[in-house]
Amino acid sequence: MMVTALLAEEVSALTNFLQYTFLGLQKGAVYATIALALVIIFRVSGILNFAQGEMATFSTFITWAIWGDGRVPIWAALALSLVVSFALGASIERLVIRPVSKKAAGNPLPIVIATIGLYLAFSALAPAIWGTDAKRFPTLFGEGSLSLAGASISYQTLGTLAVLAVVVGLLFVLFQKTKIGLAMRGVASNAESASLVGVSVGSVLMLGWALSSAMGCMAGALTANVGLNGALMIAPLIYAFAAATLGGFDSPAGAVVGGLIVGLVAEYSADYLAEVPFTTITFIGEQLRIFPAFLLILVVLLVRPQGLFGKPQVTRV
Amino acid sequence: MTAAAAPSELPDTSSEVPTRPNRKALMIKTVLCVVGAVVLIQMPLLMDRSTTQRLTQVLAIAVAVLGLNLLTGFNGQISVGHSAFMGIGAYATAIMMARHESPFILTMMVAMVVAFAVGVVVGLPALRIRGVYLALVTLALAAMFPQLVVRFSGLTGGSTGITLEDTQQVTTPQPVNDLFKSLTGSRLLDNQYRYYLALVVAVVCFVLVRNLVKSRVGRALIAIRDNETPAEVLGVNVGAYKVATFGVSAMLAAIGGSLFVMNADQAVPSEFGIQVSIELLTAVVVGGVATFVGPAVGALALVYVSDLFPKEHPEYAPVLFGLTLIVLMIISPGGIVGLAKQGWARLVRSRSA
Amino acid sequence: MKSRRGLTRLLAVGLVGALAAVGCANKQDTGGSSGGGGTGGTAAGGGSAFAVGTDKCNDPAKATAALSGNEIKFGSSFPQSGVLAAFADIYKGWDASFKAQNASGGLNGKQLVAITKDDGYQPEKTKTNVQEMIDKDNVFALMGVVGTPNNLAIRGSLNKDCVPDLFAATGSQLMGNPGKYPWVIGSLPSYATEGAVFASYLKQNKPNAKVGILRQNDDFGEGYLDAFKQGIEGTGITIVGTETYEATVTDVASQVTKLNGTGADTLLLAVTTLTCPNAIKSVAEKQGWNPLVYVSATCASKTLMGLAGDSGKGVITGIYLKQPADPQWANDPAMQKYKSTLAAAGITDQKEVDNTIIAFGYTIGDLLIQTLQKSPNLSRQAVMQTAYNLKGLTPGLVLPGITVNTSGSSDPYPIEQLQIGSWNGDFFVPQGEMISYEGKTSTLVDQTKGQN
Amino acid sequence: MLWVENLTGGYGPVQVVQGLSFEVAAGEVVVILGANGSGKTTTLRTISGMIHGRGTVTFDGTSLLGKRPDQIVRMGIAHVPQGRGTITDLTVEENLRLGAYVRADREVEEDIEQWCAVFPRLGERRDQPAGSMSGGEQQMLAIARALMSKPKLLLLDEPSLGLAPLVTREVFEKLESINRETGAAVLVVEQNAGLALGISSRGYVLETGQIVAQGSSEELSTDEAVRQAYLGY
Repeated sequence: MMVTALLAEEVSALTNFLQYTFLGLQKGAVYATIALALVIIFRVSGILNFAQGEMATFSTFITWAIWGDGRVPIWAALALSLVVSFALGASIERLVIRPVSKKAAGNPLPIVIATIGLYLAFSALAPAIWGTDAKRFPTLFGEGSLSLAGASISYQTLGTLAVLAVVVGLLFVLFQKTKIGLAMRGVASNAESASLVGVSVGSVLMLGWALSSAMGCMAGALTANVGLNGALMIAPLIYAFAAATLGGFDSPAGAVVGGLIVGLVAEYSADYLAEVPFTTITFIGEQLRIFPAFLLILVVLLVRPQGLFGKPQVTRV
Repeated sequence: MTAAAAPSELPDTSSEVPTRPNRKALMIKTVLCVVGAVVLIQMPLLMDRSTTQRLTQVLAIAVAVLGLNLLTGFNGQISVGHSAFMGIGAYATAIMMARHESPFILTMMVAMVVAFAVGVVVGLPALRIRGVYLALVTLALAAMFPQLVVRFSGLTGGSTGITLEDTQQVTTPQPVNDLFKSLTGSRLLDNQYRYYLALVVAVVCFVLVRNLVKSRVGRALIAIRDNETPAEVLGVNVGAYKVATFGVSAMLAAIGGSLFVMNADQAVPSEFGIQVSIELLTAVVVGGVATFVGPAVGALALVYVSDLFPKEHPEYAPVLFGLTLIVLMIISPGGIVGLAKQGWARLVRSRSA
Repeated sequence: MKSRRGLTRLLAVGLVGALAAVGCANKQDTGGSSGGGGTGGTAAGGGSAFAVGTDKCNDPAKATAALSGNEIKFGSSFPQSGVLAAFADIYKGWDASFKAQNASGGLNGKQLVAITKDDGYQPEKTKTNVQEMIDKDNVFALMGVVGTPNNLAIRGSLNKDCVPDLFAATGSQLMGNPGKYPWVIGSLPSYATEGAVFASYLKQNKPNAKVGILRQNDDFGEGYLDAFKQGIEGTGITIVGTETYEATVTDVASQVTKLNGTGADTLLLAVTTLTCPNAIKSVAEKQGWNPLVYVSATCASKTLMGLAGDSGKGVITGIYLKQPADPQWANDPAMQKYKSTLAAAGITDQKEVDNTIIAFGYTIGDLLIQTLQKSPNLSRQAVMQTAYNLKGLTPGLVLPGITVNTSGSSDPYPIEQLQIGSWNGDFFVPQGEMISYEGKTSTLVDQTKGQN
Repeated sequence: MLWVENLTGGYGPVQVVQGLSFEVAAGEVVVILGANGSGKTTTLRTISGMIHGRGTVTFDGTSLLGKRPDQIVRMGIAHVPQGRGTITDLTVEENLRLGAYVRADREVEEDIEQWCAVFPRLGERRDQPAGSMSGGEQQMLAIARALMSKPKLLLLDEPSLGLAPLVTREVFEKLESINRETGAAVLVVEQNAGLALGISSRGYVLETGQIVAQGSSEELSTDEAVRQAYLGY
């Protein structure tokens, strides 16, 4: 009798653990996608794009507008929106970042401020155009879930992880197997030398921004089924920054691993640390969900100042 | 006191102009300073109280921006976490004034001490963590501050914040009022008193920071910013300087926070979130990085920017603000002060020619 | 964006106005009958009227002087840019009612004028805006200022300026403290009233409910919790689990997972904005779990409930306004007047007409006009005093049976009656009787909380 | 082939190079001698489009000024920068492959094999990150990478810098044979006059941004001033 009760408790604990793991992985996959976008721009240009999240939100509004409540199939709308976002990212590099970088002559602050300018502009643009009420956005993979050891794993979770895998795969092929990918890595490592073998650094930077923008669009589409409004990416961006920092800002692999770790740690800590350390006192809990993730980062950085996967390097900012 | 202090704050618009000092330039500067001081002092007497309140707000933010400029502009450490230090100052003042009826100046001093200590602790990782990674550690601080406030709602009033009751607010002390009345014949209104209090605090901060930066310490800070290794070779204790700068910078931000609460009679966590950190950084650069007038100009721009855009479509105002920032960075990475310096240099050249 | 933390709270405030209602039956109800809230209406009647004093005013004469000139200016501050700008729609509603009044000759021959400023939901900005409107624009009173901290930021200085802050658009129970802050009055049913109403409903319909609570981690969520706890004292209803979430997050899947583990058969979701549909969807995803779900009245808009899809069917909430989209009211005179008023103000887009935020704005606009008409004269003091001594008004689109009564400190809340409604995919179908806490809300609220 | 006349250039307001004129003919090896700070690097960087210059710089009759570095590479000029500029995060093979970035032909693989044969060390370390190699090996890699673009003119910025004398000698020997076999012209700027003059046909001497002497390599080797300044005897 007691044994069965204990067993049931164990099973339910396992079920809960699995449930939190799935939730953490799903969120982590989104963080990883945005972190990858941040890392790509940072690697090729040393720029921290504060507007990444707001650009992604704007792209998601574009996807939503094309989709038109089912007028166009969502995947077709997304494909079109990815192209638009790609072009948008490229134009931003060309029209905003390049002129500012040229004038800033090595000082990172004006570029930081320019990305903040983009952040402000994009954050207001979508609500101004399409209104501030929350929009319905479909789940890309349909409603429903699979059951695994009592825990449910939704199609959305599986799909999000699959998308992350595909994105990582495509990036791997791009970086390792194509000429332009080689050029991007060359620019990331040594822009001057890359330009001396004939790589157009400007084009590579444009491509980097374009890719990042498209990835933001993808991340937005994975998230927006919770309802689309201008605040869509505010919280995910913070976690993505954390993920990129943890993984190492110059490492795409680090961004992915960092994203998943941050997703899981945030989930577990809110669900477990709330009760564990001090019997009656809730210590971390929901309010400070972000706290353990950042604590982890601080510890990692103190041991490895360049992040888990980053290369030791001279100060860039 | 304000009259004497204000002039020393202004002339720096021109300190780096590569022309030889000449009598005419000096004269223009002096005139500018005197005019500036007179304007600063006369302002609240000429303006209505909403303007006075906004100007007090400018002064509060200017002190916080001054702190961030010391850290980022002069010492090269980017912080996206200064909203938290401002918040520490704000909450120290709000809690002490609301719960213990403490005098404002005392609360500000406590705010300074607490913020300095927290600043030093946050600055410690800077010994090892650099550049973008440090910026993101400070981002964590900014992200967590409002959450901590809500977490400890018993002390902080949670998300509703703390609103000072009439009896707890900063009002004109009777002796000051009497003195003012004997001089001018009219009462010194509370908001005017608050403005002058903020002005005195701000001027003292600006003068102290200016003296600090012009001193041996300041040269060390700048040496560290420009290149750490040679600075170290020259015998500068890089670590100690960096951590101490973090502390002082945090302290200034906290003073700004205290002044903010004095002016607003309220501390709400949402007013000390990441967005504010970003605004402070924006003000540093928009004003002019590593200048002395920059923080004041940046704070002024921040508070008054919304007035610049057409009122018919307020939803587009942030879009225009964003685009303005970008255009400013393309025209003048040195911010408004940089722009003014270019103009000033031209003026001096043409006048003295 | 500065106010992300406050965003959902603000939405909470605004969306209470988005209450959808359908009255298929039960029109016989009046304020008096209730499942446990006591008898309504009595507190408001008789007794000595609440007086608004002017001795603390900087300029008492100004507060008691009757308005001269041929217009009455009202100022309002609310977010007009960014994510929060949805609440500018409240203004559209009351401005339309102003225009209609002006078209019919104004009020005592004076034209009603609205002046608005954008505060981006930053209380500090609200304060500056309000001072500017008082000093420069010379507004007679403030109307429909949005947000709890924003109204808290101005109430102190209003004690000295003695300018009324009428029908503030917040459901915070903190707005009802006229003993200390007589110049501010709220408008929405308070979150505490709602929590108590749900407790009453359970006592009648599910006396042994095991309740799981998900609440936003702020005063909004707390308002529900405290009142609900009071309401279930001494009953068979138990709270089996409480989870919180941060206003910045809309995804509450893990909290719902935990509540699922508590064995709750009833859920009180003190949530708002996008968390509404997400929480509802998360509950529906749990197989073999079909609790009775109550969502905050702030969730009761077609937009938010629509986002929940089929999962939303059967979810209940408290309602107090006739929903414009509901055909039930097509021939209702109040609804027809609403629609013609909007049309006259140039609002003809069906989406806007059906927008319950605009309907709420219209209702408080009407409430303001009726208050002004009841006022013995148009001085600030008289109008404020009238607002705190209202009897039996039925402004705008309030449901049959709801009357607005106030009586100073003992009854500072205009609307304290709610009916439970069940979402059928298009609107909330009323269930049972009007539940009244008329005159009782202040007993549910600890005014010292959050007031330092 | 390369024609430079009255070239002025530098960083910001500082003009490091002040009115240079020189030329390089097809297939020729030309050396520019100069001490630190004389403007050698600036000259090369101006030619390859890294910094802006004024004056006349034409290559096969086309003006180079105002063109971007990548456009100039496509015209047939490869620049091995000072400090070698190997891309340390990429492997040796990837460096070589990137060297062929401007080419669209299908012989890239063969050329990689060829240069790995010419520089056997590179062949041995094909899959290692370039950053893990010694200075001399990196210099070889930088040259091989430059040659992967099949240039008509190779610009070399102080290839001897930081290398042991023996390694330097080897580098110059390779350069000589490359010039002979590929027919690419070479413009090398150096402080190490002995080796440089050994492989070049003509030379210029640069001081504080101006040409102070020029002539055939033999003439320069025997010039008293040059000998004292650059040959040390």
